[in-house]
Amino acid sequence: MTLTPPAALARKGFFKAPLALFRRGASAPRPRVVRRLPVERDWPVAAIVAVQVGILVVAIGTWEIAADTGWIDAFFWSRPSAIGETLLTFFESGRAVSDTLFTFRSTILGFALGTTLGAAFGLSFWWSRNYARIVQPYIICFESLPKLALAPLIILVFGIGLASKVALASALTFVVSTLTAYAGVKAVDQDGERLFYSLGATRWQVFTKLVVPSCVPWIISILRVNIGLALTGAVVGEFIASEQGLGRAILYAGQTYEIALVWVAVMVLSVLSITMYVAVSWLESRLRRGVGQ
Amino acid sequence: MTLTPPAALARKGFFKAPLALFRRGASAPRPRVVRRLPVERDWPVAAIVAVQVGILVVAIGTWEIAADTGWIDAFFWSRPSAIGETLLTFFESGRAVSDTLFTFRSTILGFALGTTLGAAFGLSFWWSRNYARIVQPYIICFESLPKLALAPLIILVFGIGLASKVALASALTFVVSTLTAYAGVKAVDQDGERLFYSLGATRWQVFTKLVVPSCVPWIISILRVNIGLALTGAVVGEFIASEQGLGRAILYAGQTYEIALVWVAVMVLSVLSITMYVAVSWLESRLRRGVGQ
Amino acid sequence: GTPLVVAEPVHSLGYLPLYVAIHKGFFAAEDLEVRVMTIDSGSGHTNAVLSGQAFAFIGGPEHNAFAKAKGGELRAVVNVVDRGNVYLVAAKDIVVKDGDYAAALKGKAIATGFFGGTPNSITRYLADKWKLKIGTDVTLVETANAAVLATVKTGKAAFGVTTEPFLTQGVAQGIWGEPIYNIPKELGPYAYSTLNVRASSIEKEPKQVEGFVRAVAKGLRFTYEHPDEAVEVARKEFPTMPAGDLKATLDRSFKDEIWSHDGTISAASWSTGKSVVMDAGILKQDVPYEAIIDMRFVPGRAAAK
Amino acid sequence: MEDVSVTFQTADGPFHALAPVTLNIPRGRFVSLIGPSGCGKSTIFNVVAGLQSPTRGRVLIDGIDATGSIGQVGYMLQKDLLLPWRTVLDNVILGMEVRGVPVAEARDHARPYLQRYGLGGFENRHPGALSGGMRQRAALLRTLLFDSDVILLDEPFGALDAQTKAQMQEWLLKIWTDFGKTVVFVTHDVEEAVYLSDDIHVMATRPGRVIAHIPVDLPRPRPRSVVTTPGFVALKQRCLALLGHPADEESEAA
Amino acid sequence: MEDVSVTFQTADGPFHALAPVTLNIPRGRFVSLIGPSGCGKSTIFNVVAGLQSPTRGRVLIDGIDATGSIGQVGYMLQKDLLLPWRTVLDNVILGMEVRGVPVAEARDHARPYLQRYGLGGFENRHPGALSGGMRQRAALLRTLLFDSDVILLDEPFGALDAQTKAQMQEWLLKIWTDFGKTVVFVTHDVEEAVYLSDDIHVMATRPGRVIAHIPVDLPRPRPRSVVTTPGFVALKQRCLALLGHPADEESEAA
Ligand SMILES: Nc1ncnc2c1ncn2[C@@H]1O[C@H](COP(=O)(O)OP(=O)(O)OP(=O)(O)O)[C@@H](O)[C@H]1O
Ligand SMILES: Nc1ncnc2c1ncn2[C@@H]1O[C@H](COP(=O)(O)OP(=O)(O)OP(=O)(O)O)[C@@H](O)[C@H]1O
Ligand SMILES: [Mg+2]
Ligand SMILES: [Mg+2]
Repeated sequence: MTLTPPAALARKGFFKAPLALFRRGASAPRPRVVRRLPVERDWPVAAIVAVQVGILVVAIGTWEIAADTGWIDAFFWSRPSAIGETLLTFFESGRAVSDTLFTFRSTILGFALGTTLGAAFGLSFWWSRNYARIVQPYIICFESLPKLALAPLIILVFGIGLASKVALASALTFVVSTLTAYAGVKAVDQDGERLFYSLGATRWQVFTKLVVPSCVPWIISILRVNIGLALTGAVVGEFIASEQGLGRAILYAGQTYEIALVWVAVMVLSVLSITMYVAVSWLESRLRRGVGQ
Repeated sequence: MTLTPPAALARKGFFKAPLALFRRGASAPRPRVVRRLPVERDWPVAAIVAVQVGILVVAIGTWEIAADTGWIDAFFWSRPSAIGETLLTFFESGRAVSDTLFTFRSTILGFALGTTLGAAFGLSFWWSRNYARIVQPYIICFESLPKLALAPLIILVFGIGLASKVALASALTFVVSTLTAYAGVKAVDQDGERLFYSLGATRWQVFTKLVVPSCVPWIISILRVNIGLALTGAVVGEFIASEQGLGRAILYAGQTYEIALVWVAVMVLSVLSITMYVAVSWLESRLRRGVGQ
Repeated sequence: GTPLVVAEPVHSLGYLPLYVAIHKGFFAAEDLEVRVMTIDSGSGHTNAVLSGQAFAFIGGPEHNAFAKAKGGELRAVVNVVDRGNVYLVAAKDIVVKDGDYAAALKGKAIATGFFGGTPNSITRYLADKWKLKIGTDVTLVETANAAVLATVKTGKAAFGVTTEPFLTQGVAQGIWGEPIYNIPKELGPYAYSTLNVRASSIEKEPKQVEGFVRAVAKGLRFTYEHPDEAVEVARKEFPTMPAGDLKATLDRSFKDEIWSHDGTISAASWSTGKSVVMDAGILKQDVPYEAIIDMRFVPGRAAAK
Repeated sequence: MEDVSVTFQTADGPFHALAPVTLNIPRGRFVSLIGPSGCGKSTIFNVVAGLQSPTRGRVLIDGIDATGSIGQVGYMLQKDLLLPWRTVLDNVILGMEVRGVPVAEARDHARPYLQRYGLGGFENRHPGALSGGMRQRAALLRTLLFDSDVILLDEPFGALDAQTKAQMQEWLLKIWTDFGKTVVFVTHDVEEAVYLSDDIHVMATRPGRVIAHIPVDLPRPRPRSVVTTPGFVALKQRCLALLGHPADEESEAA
Repeated sequence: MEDVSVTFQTADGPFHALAPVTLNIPRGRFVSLIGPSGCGKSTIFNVVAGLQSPTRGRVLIDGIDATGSIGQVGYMLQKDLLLPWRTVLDNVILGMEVRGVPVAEARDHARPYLQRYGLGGFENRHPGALSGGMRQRAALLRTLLFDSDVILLDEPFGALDAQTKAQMQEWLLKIWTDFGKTVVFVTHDVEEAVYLSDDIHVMATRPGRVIAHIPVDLPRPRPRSVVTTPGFVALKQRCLALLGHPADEESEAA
């Protein structure tokens, strides 16, 4: 087939058929349905909160009633009223505060340590591609390994005190921070580096003035994930060996059938984690504003 | 001060001072150092692998020698030779294969289940902003909660068989998948939606033809993370209750102080996790190519 | 029929007669298939039985008492370990003069298991017996059983209350010497590890329970009669345990006669166990023997009646 | 053929993005909208396409009220918005697919157009493999094959380099001649507007409004060299003057 | 003042991105490079800035061999590359900071320039708050305050809309007049090249090479209206012809 300019083809009537098809498409076989743009109106905050509270109330109510009627075995599951009483006792006995503080302390220390060291390690990969390539498989190995499997060894090394909990919390946060910071390093704008080098910058200048600041948003983005991981590490550390802490409370409660206490400890843990989550979110938004992003 | 066009100012000699400063800057006070662009040559793959193996060999050698000389307490740390023997026994006794397969099975099931359900849940948020806002705090709560704290309850619900391990593995992967898919949903190009609506599309069409495909890369990106989480879940599930599996081997070894066996189980676990990691990475690159990205 | 699951809190040489009964086909002879599952989360093994997922668990009958307090009905049907299978050890340099344990322990720290576990309760029981007030006179370092070794080794505690195989390992490593207080010997019969089933199992499936108990009793007898073959079974169950540790542990167990000979739980046995947990404050109210122990299937008894 | 009459104020606070604006666009014409950034050109398009509801006023298409209804006109946004996971062919048939035409039929229908309009051989490639010009062509074909009588183009060539842009202009004119649709075109490039259009509407900002209607009476087809003819230059100068463009005076910085 | 002589082939396989190219750029001139995409304009800049080592050939600045040495010339890449975490002021002093000037001193030095070149009041804002034109101005100031005698500008106004572009051109000319530096300018817009330059070098592709040197002898200062004078139009046409631009003939699609 020889190439004919399409305009010429059209003039020759060659396009009649497809054009006709166009017309047809517009009319009979698929009538055009007139639709309006789907628009969802945002509910006011009060309505949202009301629904959320409502869901909670209904869930708790159902649980209590189900426990009353025996549909749920309160022996295994406990019941809201019993949990409420236990919660009171837990706070009155003064354990609540000391346990929470203990868990909070290991969490925060592990969080800070793991995030800082991990981020620094991840940033160090910028300095040499070969170094990064050599170290990478070891990191992947450590990442994909369930760190909790190392728990028995951690006690050996770090003892049964605060250090072991902090170590577990750090171990969990370290790798994630490393990988994220490394992803940040890989995403550093090549043209930015070129700009710096065109100005005659040294590698150290490029690192401090370009690489570190551009990785800050990446490191910030990991804070929220790390808070959960650090908490897990601290709690598991307490499972293994501890004199106090919420993890120990859960372990103890499990051993003596105090299911209500398990729930209470889990609840306090949730409140703790949400508090930290909110704090980190706030920090995050502050930091992000700080770098003008 | 009245505004004078700068060009006029320059002509009036107003700029003499700063221009003089420019000149000075170029000469005396900060002599311009002539630098070359720092360039790193990539090593050949063989060299990289050689260094990696070298590091391993040196580390193992040092360990063995340190254990011999008593610098490291072999009782707490075991030693490479003892670990080697235990590895052999572990494989000869036939436990190795069945344990690995058992752990592998719960991991894969939990991985598939958690990722699929989580992604579907995350995608569902596209349908209604209000629904997303209502559900969000619950998800955050569940995310930041150490799922392991729920271990005592998990047996009650899912029993002591495969289901409890799969449930833990799914629980760990579910939230991450949900949040990632939701992040994908939020990143869906608004203009893409406008394009679809300008064509008169229904919401279902926008969902299947735009939202789901554009979230696929997000969901793929989570696979690698999830494999580690699913493995953690399965292992912890075996910590809680199990007849076999690598987690049980670690638990047993920790309970009876067979440090060499801890190392062996951790090693087998690493190999398993790296194998899955590589498989998922391969799958990821295939999928990415599939969507042309 | 379907396999019977026996939940164990830890895979331990202490349960050797149970493994012997499995390996020697005593359950098979009763037409039962028994599988052992490790369940290590607090009351997990008890819950597994209560919720019907496991047929029996091996552990102290005090768990039946705890469950009873919350409305769960469990019965100990056969005894396995009839001695308080824990030992008080001391760091190498410590000597106890004239059996005056109170003086030796005063002002020191004792490493023991978690609160709620039996080693912990026995420690509290002993402290009480020796009139030592916990917190003021002695400090308890409560930790995972395996970590007692590390705690004593690192000098964080001068004494330890520990179980096998840690005792043997600690001796071999020179972390501590031979036990300074042999609890199995000193406390005498102690319902330490019994096999416990749901009360409803006894009512609904008495034949099954009977066969199960008979097989366990056979395992107990076989263990004492053929120690060499029992050791062989142990080796199969614990393939990675260093042979020396395994032998030393079993030697001590045979020497201290920790296992019940016929499976009977005596009244004295339970009263020791009960006073330990009540002293520790874990069991809040007295539970009579009959409420949690049912010996009707133990062969010797049945014959006697 | 078409009578778009729009009068509205957007609802974002008391901000009047568009003062009442009335535009009348006859069937089959090539009409350009030019104006400074933020004068509401894209807003007009959104209203016509039904993606934004006007605070007041109506949109009439073929004399029928089409205010707020979607799927009535072809709208090509400034970005090409090709879906990266679809092949070029499947991108082009998107409009038909959404309307419910079976995929196989839509593909058969679209294939000859790809062939004829310079995308032959790329049907089964993904958009990532296309150059900027080819991407714009695919996006334009998608808009055309949606088969509406009116096509709105929002700065389709803004991101192209000068040479590609010239090629695309020729191509657009050819398509327009072939299909005979009504085209409304937004651009920042005055030369482009004059070269392509039958009519130019000049807009001003704060509030957005149409300040002039300039018919372009240059004969078609127009050779490239038309840009240097006095008639063309005069039209261009007039548009630039209306836009308040610095024409001769030394402009002040900032 | 400056004598750049470049002869090289890039090392990417047997691909000759640049055939031996020799350019001689006299001190203080405003020189433009134009040419089709991929002809090696950016590559030349990279070589001159020391970011890419030539396979063969040398770069001479002020007669001294500067091949492969960085920090000798001011180089403004096509993207503005303002660091989003720095204020506008701190972005502008980057070059001085890298050279070791104390930050406080550099800031004091830079502040009056920001004031004078239309960024007054934005010193402590972050680049995100600037319009495209202001960002380009900040990037250009950064390059100027780096205080090198030679400035390379790679399509600095490519991404701006037509009106802003015209403003920026005036501004660049003023800066150039004030500072008296040597400027090498890359653009795709022929009109821009002719309007701004003293000399135009036209390049061709495969392999990249200079095919013509066109001196622009229009008197300065040039009013905007110069674009319609016959002299200007003739130069523009000549450049377009050299670029193989479709001038009059109907260009074929695809
Ligand atoms: N959703 C919105 N909320 C608030 N203001 C808006 C919104 N959409 C548009 N505007 C404002 O309306 C005005 C007109 O916007 P529009 O996008 O129509 O301008 P435009 O002429 O297309 O500009 P450009 O040439 O830059 O594309 C702008 O000032 C813009 O800031
Ligand atoms: N690092 C590289 N590896 C391989 N090829 C390259 C590399 N850098 C540039 N090229 C090739 O060299 C040629 C010249 O590229 P260059 O960026 O200099 O072109 P240009 O004239 O600046 O184009 P444009 O106008 O699009 O910016 C191109 O064909 C490009 O593909
Ligand atoms: Mg617009
Ligand atoms: Mg370039």
